[in-house]
Amino acid sequence: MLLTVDGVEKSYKKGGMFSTKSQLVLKSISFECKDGECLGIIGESGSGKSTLGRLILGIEKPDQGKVLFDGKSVEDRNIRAGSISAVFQDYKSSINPFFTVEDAIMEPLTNSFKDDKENQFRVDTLLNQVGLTPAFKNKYPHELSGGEVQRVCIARAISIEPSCIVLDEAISSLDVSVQMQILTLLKKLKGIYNMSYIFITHDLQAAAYLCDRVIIFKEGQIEETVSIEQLKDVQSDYAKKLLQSLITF
Amino acid sequence: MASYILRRILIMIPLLIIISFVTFVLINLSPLDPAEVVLQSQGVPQITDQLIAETKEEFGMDKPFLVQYFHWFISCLQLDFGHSYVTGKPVWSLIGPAFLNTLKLTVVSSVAIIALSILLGVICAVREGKMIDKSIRGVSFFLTAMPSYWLASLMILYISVKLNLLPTSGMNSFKSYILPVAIITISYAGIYFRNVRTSMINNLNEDYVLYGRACGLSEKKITIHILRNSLQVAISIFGMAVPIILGSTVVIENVFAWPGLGSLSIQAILSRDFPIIQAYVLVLATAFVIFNTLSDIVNAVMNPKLRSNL
Amino acid sequence: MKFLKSISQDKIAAISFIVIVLTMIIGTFAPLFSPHDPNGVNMGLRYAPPSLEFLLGNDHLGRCILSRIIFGIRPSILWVLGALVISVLIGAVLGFLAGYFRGKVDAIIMRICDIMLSFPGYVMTLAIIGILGIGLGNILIAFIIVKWAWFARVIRTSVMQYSELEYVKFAKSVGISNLTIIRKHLIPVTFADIAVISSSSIGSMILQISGFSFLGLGIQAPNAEWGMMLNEARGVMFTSPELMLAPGLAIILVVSAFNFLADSLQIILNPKLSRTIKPKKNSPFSKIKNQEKEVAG
Amino acid sequence: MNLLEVNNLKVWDVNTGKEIIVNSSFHLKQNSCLAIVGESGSGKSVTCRAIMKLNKSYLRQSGEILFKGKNIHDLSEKEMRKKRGKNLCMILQNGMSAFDPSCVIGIHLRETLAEHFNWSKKEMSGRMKSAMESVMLKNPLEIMNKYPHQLSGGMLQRIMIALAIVLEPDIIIADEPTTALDAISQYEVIEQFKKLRERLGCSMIFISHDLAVVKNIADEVLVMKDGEIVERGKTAEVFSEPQHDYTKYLVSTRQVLSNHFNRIMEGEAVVVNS
Repeated sequence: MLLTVDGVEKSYKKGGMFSTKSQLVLKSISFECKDGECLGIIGESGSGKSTLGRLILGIEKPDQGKVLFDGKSVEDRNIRAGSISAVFQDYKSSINPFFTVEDAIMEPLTNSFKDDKENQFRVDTLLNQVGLTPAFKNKYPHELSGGEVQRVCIARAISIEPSCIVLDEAISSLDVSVQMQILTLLKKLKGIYNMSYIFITHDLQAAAYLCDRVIIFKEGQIEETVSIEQLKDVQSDYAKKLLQSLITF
Repeated sequence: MASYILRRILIMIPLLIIISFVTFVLINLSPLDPAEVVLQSQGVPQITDQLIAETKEEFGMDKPFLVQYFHWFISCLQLDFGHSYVTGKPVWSLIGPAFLNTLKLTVVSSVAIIALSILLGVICAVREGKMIDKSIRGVSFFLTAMPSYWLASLMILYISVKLNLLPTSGMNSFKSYILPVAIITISYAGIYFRNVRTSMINNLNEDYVLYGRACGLSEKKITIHILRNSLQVAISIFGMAVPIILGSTVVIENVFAWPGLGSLSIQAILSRDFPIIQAYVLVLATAFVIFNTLSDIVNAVMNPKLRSNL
Repeated sequence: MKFLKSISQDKIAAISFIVIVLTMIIGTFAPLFSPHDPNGVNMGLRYAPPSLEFLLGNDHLGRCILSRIIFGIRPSILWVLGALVISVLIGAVLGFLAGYFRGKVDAIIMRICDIMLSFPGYVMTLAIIGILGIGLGNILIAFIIVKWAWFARVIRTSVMQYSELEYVKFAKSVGISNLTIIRKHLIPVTFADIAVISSSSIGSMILQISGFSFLGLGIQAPNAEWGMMLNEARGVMFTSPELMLAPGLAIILVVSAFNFLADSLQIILNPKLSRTIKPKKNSPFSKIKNQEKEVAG
Repeated sequence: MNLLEVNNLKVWDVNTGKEIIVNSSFHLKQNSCLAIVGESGSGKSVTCRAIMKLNKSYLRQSGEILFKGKNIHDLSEKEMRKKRGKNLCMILQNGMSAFDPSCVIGIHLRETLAEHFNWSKKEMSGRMKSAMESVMLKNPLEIMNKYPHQLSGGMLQRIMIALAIVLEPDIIIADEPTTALDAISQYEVIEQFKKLRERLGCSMIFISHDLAVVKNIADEVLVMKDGEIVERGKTAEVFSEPQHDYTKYLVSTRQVLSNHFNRIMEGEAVVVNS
């Protein structure tokens, strides 16, 4: 078992300094993600799915429960290093504006592998793999389009050959046609590296395209977990309504 | 809402206690022995160890620190801040009237600042990037870079002495207010009108302005909506401005010989009259906290989004 | 280098920058630049108008005004800059600790800041001067004590905003150490913010300190300081008002240069701003000028 | 007859001289729904705002925009204002920011109606109430006394539709009205748009980047790219047999996703991630 989320809860303070209210964002969440599995987490904005993403990545600590990676807590950054990685939504801020594409990809690489020359070579290979050319190496993020930035981010994420990548709304701020290119790319890379994906999104169709299994999330709780083949036979009311409301092409 | 206001007021109590404690500690951090200071400021020619011991006993300085603080705190609650080292008069009889005078100057100036800032802010925002906007901002830049005491001195020289239009100093009639208020307004309005301008311009770019126009609302109605929203920001800024001005009229009061806290405190600092300094800090810090709380409350009442979050 | 290049494209910023650099050079090497001894009394030249030898004339004691202005740069500008740098450094260290690590450290630092900030800055400065005694050194110490909390607060906000950015989140999630993240990702971007904050506070600090000197709380005679010179000129204001001119204009020139530079820096150092022109909302600086410019000294 | 005719519309930025709309001509027939699709930055929104004459002041426009045969460029600002809302009604993307955050919703509605009709206060509330009920908003009177932040995006969107119902405009211009919504509200809002067309029989310009939504609602479609119209025609035809390469590309990428999804929903055995 690769990733285990066990009874996780998280709440945030609401309002200003003088407010005592707090809002429960996640309520006793438990699930598992197997090696090489692609797990979708579907939810509307504000359903707490992005908070869950941050907890899985160890950026935040849960109030209760555990997030385990191969049985060890992800809060320890040495557990995360080299085995877990991420791609985020906002492509405008996903690369340090002072970094070139090469710097950005090298950052996790030098953290995991020390051999500098080999790393240089890896950057070229990675850029090719995500459909860019090595000529992109010296560009700055503001010179790239949204789709190109996301490709660089994917290259950066796979550079350390992690066993799991969290994709937090990774395609949501892109144009629809570019979304499709990125999805195809992700599918291709999965074939090469055999990583597992945790694909957090509000777009059920995109999730259905990429994932083996989806968790339907509502108001901080898991409504239903269903494998893609059984998607048409969902049980819960919310999931049924969600499927009904889809406007298909 | 009521519970928010109550909470906000209740939280002032520990804050004020901490403030009083810090004020008390501050004076005791002085590198000089307070008893020695007393004797020095009374002009005692020869300070002997015995005299120091006697003075200590007289002022209760031989008691443990916390006991001293407690006594002082209790008497402060009764507006008894002790006696001036120099003149021996009760501190409150000096601070009280002076505070009132400073408050008068502050209130009049604040009203002038608010009126001028809103006027200029609106003009500049509506004419953003045009000549008038640029020139107003340019002039304000130089005015804010000008030392106010310098400007004040020049005004006294030309308007009061050479043209003999206004009194040079003191606080006798409404005429005495004109120059100090003008100077304070000039040095502050330059900053605050920029705030009004920025928040108006931000609002002009909001979607609700576009939708209002798309619905055919008249420009007058739209301007009222924009003003309403930008003034919210402005009000909270002004709420902070009043106590800041209250605490910083020192220089202007000094130039115009205004019988306020500023003049009193400079005197006290020069003669190291600690009880007065202590009371001065305490009174202004209290006013500062009260005004800040008030502006927070007004802000919360005005802004529906804040209000419903409480 | 990039910084100098972008500054040279903005005329006002370039001029301001040159004025400031020149002032600092002249102040640092004051003995080289000043034509006379700033404290040399010459009763024969009292109130003398400008001449070839004394370009700005002489004061009520016949001292060379130009030399006094040049030597006055040190306490009026350079020392103030020093005090600013120290309080910004204190503020930056605490602001980074609080803003990056959050949690208990944050809570403690912020509570202390809250208490510091619940005293009106000007009053606190006066009180500290009252206790320590008058003198420029004490004014500067008072300034450092009073200002750091405010810098810490603003820098914390800035650090917190940047820590939320996706590239910092990425670096955290792939297990890069906190020190590396702060060094490589946060310091470069917050540096711009810190530069803007500091440059916009320096103008009001110069004004405030000259104000204290004007009141006679600062540097003691016969040393030259601009506010002090104005204080001396005030004594003879009605008979020779021209003595107020040179130090007053010197202050206005330097303070406006700093203010203009601060404004331009805000645009230059923020690539987003310069492209869209529309000011960034909720920027940590929006409050700066209200809180900071407590008085035009 | 064409209700709206746009001939050689050009929009450019005065500061940079950049052309945002190169040269676009199109028309809107009575009772039809025209969709403008394209990716972000293709000039969809600018086109609509040009029709309303509501672009930012640094954008200038030229060409002819004929509304009922009359060029709106010849109208004075005052005459144009009378047309906005009453004849040309706009619906924005983000309801949260489209209403003044410090006023209750009702104030905006009442001010708008007062601008165009001489109705009494009671009549206004009455008409708004029934319009809001018809777009499935419960407790309309209560909603009118709420602030925008107290309502959801979907509700605000439906309030804008309800206002359009009362105003009975000739043309409704909807600028990405469903983009900011979650799936369920998106569905509900689209349903209301369809009903609105049936009910008022008005013409509509519908901007979207979501081809599925467009296919669902529009009769005709314009495809824009970099400020130019690259393809136009009946929705069904454009989507089934796209001519221009760009349209082909847009349609085909969308189809991959849909086909995959439809196969899953039809229960065919899908080879998932071979």
